[in-house]
Amino acid sequence: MSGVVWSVSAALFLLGLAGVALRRQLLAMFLGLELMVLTAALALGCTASLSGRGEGFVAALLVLAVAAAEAVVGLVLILRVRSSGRPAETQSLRELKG
Amino acid sequence: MSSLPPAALLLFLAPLAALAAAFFIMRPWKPQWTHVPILISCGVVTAAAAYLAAMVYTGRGADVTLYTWMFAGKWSVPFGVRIDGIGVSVLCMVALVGALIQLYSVGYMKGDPGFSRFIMLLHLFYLSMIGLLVSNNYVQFYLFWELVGACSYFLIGFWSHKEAARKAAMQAFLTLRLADFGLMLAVLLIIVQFRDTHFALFHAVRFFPSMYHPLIGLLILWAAAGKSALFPLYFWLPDAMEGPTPVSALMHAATMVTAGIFLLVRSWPLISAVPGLPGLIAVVGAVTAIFAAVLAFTQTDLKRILAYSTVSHLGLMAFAVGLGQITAAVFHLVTHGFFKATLFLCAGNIAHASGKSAVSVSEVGGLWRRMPLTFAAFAIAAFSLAGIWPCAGFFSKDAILDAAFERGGWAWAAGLAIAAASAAYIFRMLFLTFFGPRPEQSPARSLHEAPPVMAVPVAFLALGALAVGWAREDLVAMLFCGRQSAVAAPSLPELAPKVAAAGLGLAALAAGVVFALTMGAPSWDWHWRRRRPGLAAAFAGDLGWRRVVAGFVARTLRVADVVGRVWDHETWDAAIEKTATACRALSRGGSAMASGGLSESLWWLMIGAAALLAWAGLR
Amino acid sequence: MTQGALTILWLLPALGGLAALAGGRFSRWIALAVSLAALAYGFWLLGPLRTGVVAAAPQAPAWAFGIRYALFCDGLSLSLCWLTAFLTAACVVASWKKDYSAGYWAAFLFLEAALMGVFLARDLFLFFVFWESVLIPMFFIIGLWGTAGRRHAAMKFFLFTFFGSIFLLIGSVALVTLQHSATGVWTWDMAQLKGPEGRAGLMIFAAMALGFAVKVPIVPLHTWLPDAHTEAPAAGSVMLAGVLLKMGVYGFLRVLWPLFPRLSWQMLPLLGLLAGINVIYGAFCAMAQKDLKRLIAYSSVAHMGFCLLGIVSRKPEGLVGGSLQLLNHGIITGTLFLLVGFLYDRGHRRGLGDYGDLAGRAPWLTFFFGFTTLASVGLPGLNGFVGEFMSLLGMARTWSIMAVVGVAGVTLAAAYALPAFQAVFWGAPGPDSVSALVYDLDAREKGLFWVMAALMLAIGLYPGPLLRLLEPCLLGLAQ
Amino acid sequence: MNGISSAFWDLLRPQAALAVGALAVLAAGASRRASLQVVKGLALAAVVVALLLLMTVRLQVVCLPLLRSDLLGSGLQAVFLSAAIPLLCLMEPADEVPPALVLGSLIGMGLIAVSGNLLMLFIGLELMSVPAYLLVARSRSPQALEASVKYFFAGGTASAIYLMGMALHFGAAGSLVLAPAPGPAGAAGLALMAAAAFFKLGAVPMHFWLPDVYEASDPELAGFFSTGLKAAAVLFLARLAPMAAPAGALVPALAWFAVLTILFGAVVALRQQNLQRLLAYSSISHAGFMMLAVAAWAKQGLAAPAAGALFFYLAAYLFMSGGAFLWLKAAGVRTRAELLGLAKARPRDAAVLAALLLALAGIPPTAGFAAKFLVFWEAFKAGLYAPLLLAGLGALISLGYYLGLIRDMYFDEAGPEPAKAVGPTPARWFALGCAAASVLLGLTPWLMDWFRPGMFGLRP
Repeated sequence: MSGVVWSVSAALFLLGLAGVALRRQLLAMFLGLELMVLTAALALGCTASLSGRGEGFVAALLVLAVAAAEAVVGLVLILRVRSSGRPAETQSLRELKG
Repeated sequence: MSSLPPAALLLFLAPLAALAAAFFIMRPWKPQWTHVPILISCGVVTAAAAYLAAMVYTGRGADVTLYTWMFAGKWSVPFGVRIDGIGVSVLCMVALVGALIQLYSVGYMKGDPGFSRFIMLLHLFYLSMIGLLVSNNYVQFYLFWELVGACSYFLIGFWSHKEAARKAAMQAFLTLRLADFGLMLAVLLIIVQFRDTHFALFHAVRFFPSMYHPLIGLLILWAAAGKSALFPLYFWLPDAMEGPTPVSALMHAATMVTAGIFLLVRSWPLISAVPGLPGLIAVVGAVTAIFAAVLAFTQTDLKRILAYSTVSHLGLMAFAVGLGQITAAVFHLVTHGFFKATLFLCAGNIAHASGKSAVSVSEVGGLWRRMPLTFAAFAIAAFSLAGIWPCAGFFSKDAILDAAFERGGWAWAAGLAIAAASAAYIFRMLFLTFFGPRPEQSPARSLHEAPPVMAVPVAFLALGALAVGWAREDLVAMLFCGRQSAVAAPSLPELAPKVAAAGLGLAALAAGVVFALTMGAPSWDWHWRRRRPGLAAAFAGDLGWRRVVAGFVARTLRVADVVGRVWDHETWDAAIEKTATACRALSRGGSAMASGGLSESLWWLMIGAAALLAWAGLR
Repeated sequence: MTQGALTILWLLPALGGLAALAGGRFSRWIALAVSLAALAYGFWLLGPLRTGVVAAAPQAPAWAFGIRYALFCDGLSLSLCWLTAFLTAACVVASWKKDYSAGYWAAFLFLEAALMGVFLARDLFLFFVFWESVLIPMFFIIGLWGTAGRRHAAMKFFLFTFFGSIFLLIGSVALVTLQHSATGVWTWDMAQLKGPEGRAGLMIFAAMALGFAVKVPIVPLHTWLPDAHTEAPAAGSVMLAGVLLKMGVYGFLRVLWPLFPRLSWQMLPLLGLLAGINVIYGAFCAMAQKDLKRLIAYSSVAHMGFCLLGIVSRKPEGLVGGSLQLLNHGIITGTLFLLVGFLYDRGHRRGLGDYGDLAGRAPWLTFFFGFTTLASVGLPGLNGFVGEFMSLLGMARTWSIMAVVGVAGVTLAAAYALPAFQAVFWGAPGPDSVSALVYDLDAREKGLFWVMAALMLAIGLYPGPLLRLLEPCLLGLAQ
Repeated sequence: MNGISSAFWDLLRPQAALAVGALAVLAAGASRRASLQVVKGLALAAVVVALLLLMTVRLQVVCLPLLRSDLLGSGLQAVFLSAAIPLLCLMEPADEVPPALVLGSLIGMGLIAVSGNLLMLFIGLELMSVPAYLLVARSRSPQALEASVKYFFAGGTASAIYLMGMALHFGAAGSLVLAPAPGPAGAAGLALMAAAAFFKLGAVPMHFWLPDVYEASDPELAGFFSTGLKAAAVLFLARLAPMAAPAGALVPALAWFAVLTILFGAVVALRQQNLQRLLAYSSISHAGFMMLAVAAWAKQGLAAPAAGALFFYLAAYLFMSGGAFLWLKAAGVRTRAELLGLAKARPRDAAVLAALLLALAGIPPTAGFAAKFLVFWEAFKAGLYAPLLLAGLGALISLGYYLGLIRDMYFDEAGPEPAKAVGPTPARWFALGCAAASVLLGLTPWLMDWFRPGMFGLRP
């Protein structure tokens, strides 16, 4: 598992993490989220190809499928927030606290 | 030990039966007749005491255990009866004087609303005093010792609506408790040391020296000092005069206060085994006697004069014990019981007649015409107290003076000083009360002779004060015979004429001087008080000793306040409650962290993941 | 005495409690019947106890946990069960006239059941479960029917005792686990458990002692007591002072002494010192109180100090005296709290300055209060003295300095008890005094106190039967 | 082939039943003819059948590297299946979707229970969480949407972190089987995966989503989350435990995070006014105790009694916490102020809540105490002395609000706005049942002697 794969996937993962943590719009955060998941899938795939163990590919594929399902739900929620008249930003989701 | 004489049982059963009858039958049914069962019981007890005295006189004592009171493992404490020389001689005096005073109190307390309560309390005291005299071991002795203290609390504070009576009762009980601290600790140490507290075993105590010995001796002295009002702890007795006069007569003159001396006599084998302790007792006795006599000389209230006189005579008895003359001490205890009771009852007659509970010197004067019988009784008792020949006091005081003479040196001087001082204050009281009213005095119109039910007991007691002295040899015989007499002490010395003459001379001299002073031109008593008010105030405050006591009490209460309020409530308890408020503050902080923001929760999630990563990295 | 016979002793009040809950108007009658039945059954158990069939052996060893439902009973447990049953019956009679809901009577019966459980439990886990479940009924008694500050007092009482029992739980768990690692057998049976030696043993002893100390209470951990006593209803204070404090000392006697024989003897200086502090500290605090119930609460701290002195001394006199003092203190302080309760029912005030000169208005109340105060002060001839004297004797034979402190405590007892009696019954009524409201005791109340007074006098003058009951089971613990 | 298929079928019978149930529910809903009651009945039937089938699952069966089952897995499966029963009975869904979502979530939890490798674990995790996001969104409270968005983003991030951990693990170990991975990469992977597990459990610093979700969702749903979801999360963490090297850092970390969770949850719950939020923080505190139990279990090399303690804790918690939320639904009470003086107005309801609160507080003779006692015992046996003491302190602090609620109900007079609305009667029966169970289960320490593994047909 060469260092190149790890440095790339780590960088991408941190990029996605930053996207989720720092952005205010929900959609931007969602993109960050998807980036993180796909980076993991990428890492799995590359590792599998390098080590020749087929399991990694199976895992990557399944991860993609599950991520897709998750994405659907995420988008639905963001749309519901928009349709309820609030801007799709973290600031509008402040009522529950304490 | 011979089997238990039935009379000894009667000593307990009669009063108990009378008290039960009075409390459960007479009080609800006919409160004004409660004294009937009580007086019957007094008669029975006096007869039983006489029978036991005769028995001991013929040489048959008894020391029997009724039942085992407390036990655990190998240790046990019996509840028993011990009839021996010392016990019985004092028992006779107490029984007789007690009976007469209770008869007197029926008349004295006739109109009082708490009449039945008073009679019952007095009889409960009577029972516990008798129990004290015939108990056969220290723990049982301690039981009656405390019971007597409790009765004195309720009797001094009988007129509980009077502020002074309440304070006096509290002071008396707490002082006695302070003294009982000594006795309880002494009893504990005796058990630790000797495993058994029977009086019978103590005459052999000299052969088992132990480190606790001096401590036990000192503690017993401390206890006796409290109960018999010796120097450090005497101040409660003059204040105890707030109680009704029969109480003062019975408890604070004849019986209760002598319990301390009785304890010293009972523990004499133990005390004599401690080098230097008898000397200390003699010194304490002498100091108390002289100090109290001087104070008695300066008092204005009749009963307080007699109270200080009692303190003085108790000091005298302790002085006798200190000198090793046990028999003289017991003999004086018996005679003192008679003449002091008479003096008190005469004072009671005066107070009863004048309708007031406390009579000051300026409210009497020239009473010999209006109250002849009281005057006669008072005179006999006064002569007896001063130690004038025909009366009983002469013989017992003379015995003590002989012992003091033999010891010589400071003891002899102290003995003479006490003899002179006691004659002085009693004659002052006699002249001021009964002889021509002084200009400053204004006797009440209503003063007249006491009714027969009060006059008869006074007369009997006066007779006793006169005759008891002559029974000197029989009393000595009784003290020594009776196989149980554990007293290994010298017998009564013969009447040395020289010593008797010195004593009598001093008494007569004092009488003359006092007569001159009181009956002289400027009636001396009021004269010096006007000229030197500061000195008068000093004497009233027992030369500063009362301030010392008040200081001690105040300091104790301050410590209690610091411990109880400042530390326990405001510091320690507050600190514990503050942990709760700290939790609530933390809780406010914690819930503030949940600011509701979505990004913040994600940051915390990443921080958590980072922490776990770091932790994994550590390994 | 089979397990079944003992189970009835605690199950009867428990079921009675359930019946009382459903009883509605008749719940006070159910409470009276059940408490008297429990008392009678307790006395009946004396027979089997005498015939020696004391401890039924538990069944076969357990699979993996060692927790068994095992009860046992000896003189000490039976006497404490008597005390519980007697005081519960007294509480029921004392609060008869008051219109309490069914829950009140049920709570007392549940409390009695839990207390009986504590005194009968042979299995350490069962002991702990009963130990903690005592808190629930007491919490409701203080909280629901207490006086003004009841909410705070109930919470403080529960949290304080729970804090102690966390250490007790961890100590027990540690004890059993180390026993398993030593002998390979899982058992929670107090008879078979043995405390380990060395540092681990010391830590377990300290933890469990802390759990018991909160209940005794030993001074630094006592601040829950005055609040709980002041705010609890009269009958609640009776049970609180009368029996709950005894659980702590019973814990020392039943768990710590047998399980750590050598270690508890080495801990004598510390425990003796704490007991001495308890006596003096309690006395001085009582002197500073202005509220009658707080004063009696602090006097309980002092009295429990005497029990501890006796028990810590490990001498036959001390052990038997300390155990007897548990019963005596239960009776005396129970009576005092009942009297204060009746006073509070009439005058609705507890301050020392709020009354005065009651002697004229309520002679019987004065008589009984004076009588009980003398017993509490330790007047010989009444039961307070017997326990105190034997405890002090035990300590005198072990560590005489502490005996001196104890006797000083006896002296101080008069210094706080009598001024209180005098302020309430003899003192001159102050400006806002409520003495006018006070009327004398009625027949029921007088009857109750005659029983108490007779008991005090009887134990004071003839403690023989009780001593014979307590002695055999305690001599084993003597050093 | 039939060997694999029979083992495969053997293990997944309950999940199959749920799947069939879910399809039936969707079909019934689509056909517009069946009423909502029928839909709920179908879902309930599916769950009950799944429970019955669970009994027949043979333990210790391994099917490929994917699936295997053990006693703990089956036990917790029973817990979250029975947690769904009250939810399905009491929920008032607008249409057939929520019951289907619940069944879907249950299938996910089932997969976690039987998963043998990391991938299957991930699939179960997602299958459990995604329906949960939607269930929260469908709740009636105005902030439901906000809560579900927060839940989604937090859950998504956690899943992403889990995937990264899985990738690291795969890189280090070369396989996805639940076995320790050598080297720092493996440890890092495990750490990330544990972070995801902590998130699902609601351990402190990753807990901020939990109170919002529990407050916003309907009481019965919050009840299901606190019992069902938490049981699955514990199982998820338990599956990761064997991967921790015995001397590894995961167990001490788990213990100290557990203590932090217990104390933080207990302290913050003291001042909560909304009852569901209070119970949320209380469930965080209880999650801490479960983490302590898992740590003790892992430290003792996966010993059976420790697993028993963990299972019992969750079983007791099912009745206590589930009962508490169901009581909120039954009594129609939302804030602490409404509880004031409730005992006088509705003594029976107050008594039920009092029993549940005493159980939650862990006061004998309730099941809560037996659960806490077993966890304390196992923690001591595992040598986690300091965490044990702090856990005890946490229990003491938690008394503050459990007894505080009882005090409000019993010792105070009715507040300005007393609770008037009363929920549906089945909810009251469920709450009563849970209260009775949480008290009677307190007897288990004495019954444990009879409990042999082979007793309920669960062949070891």
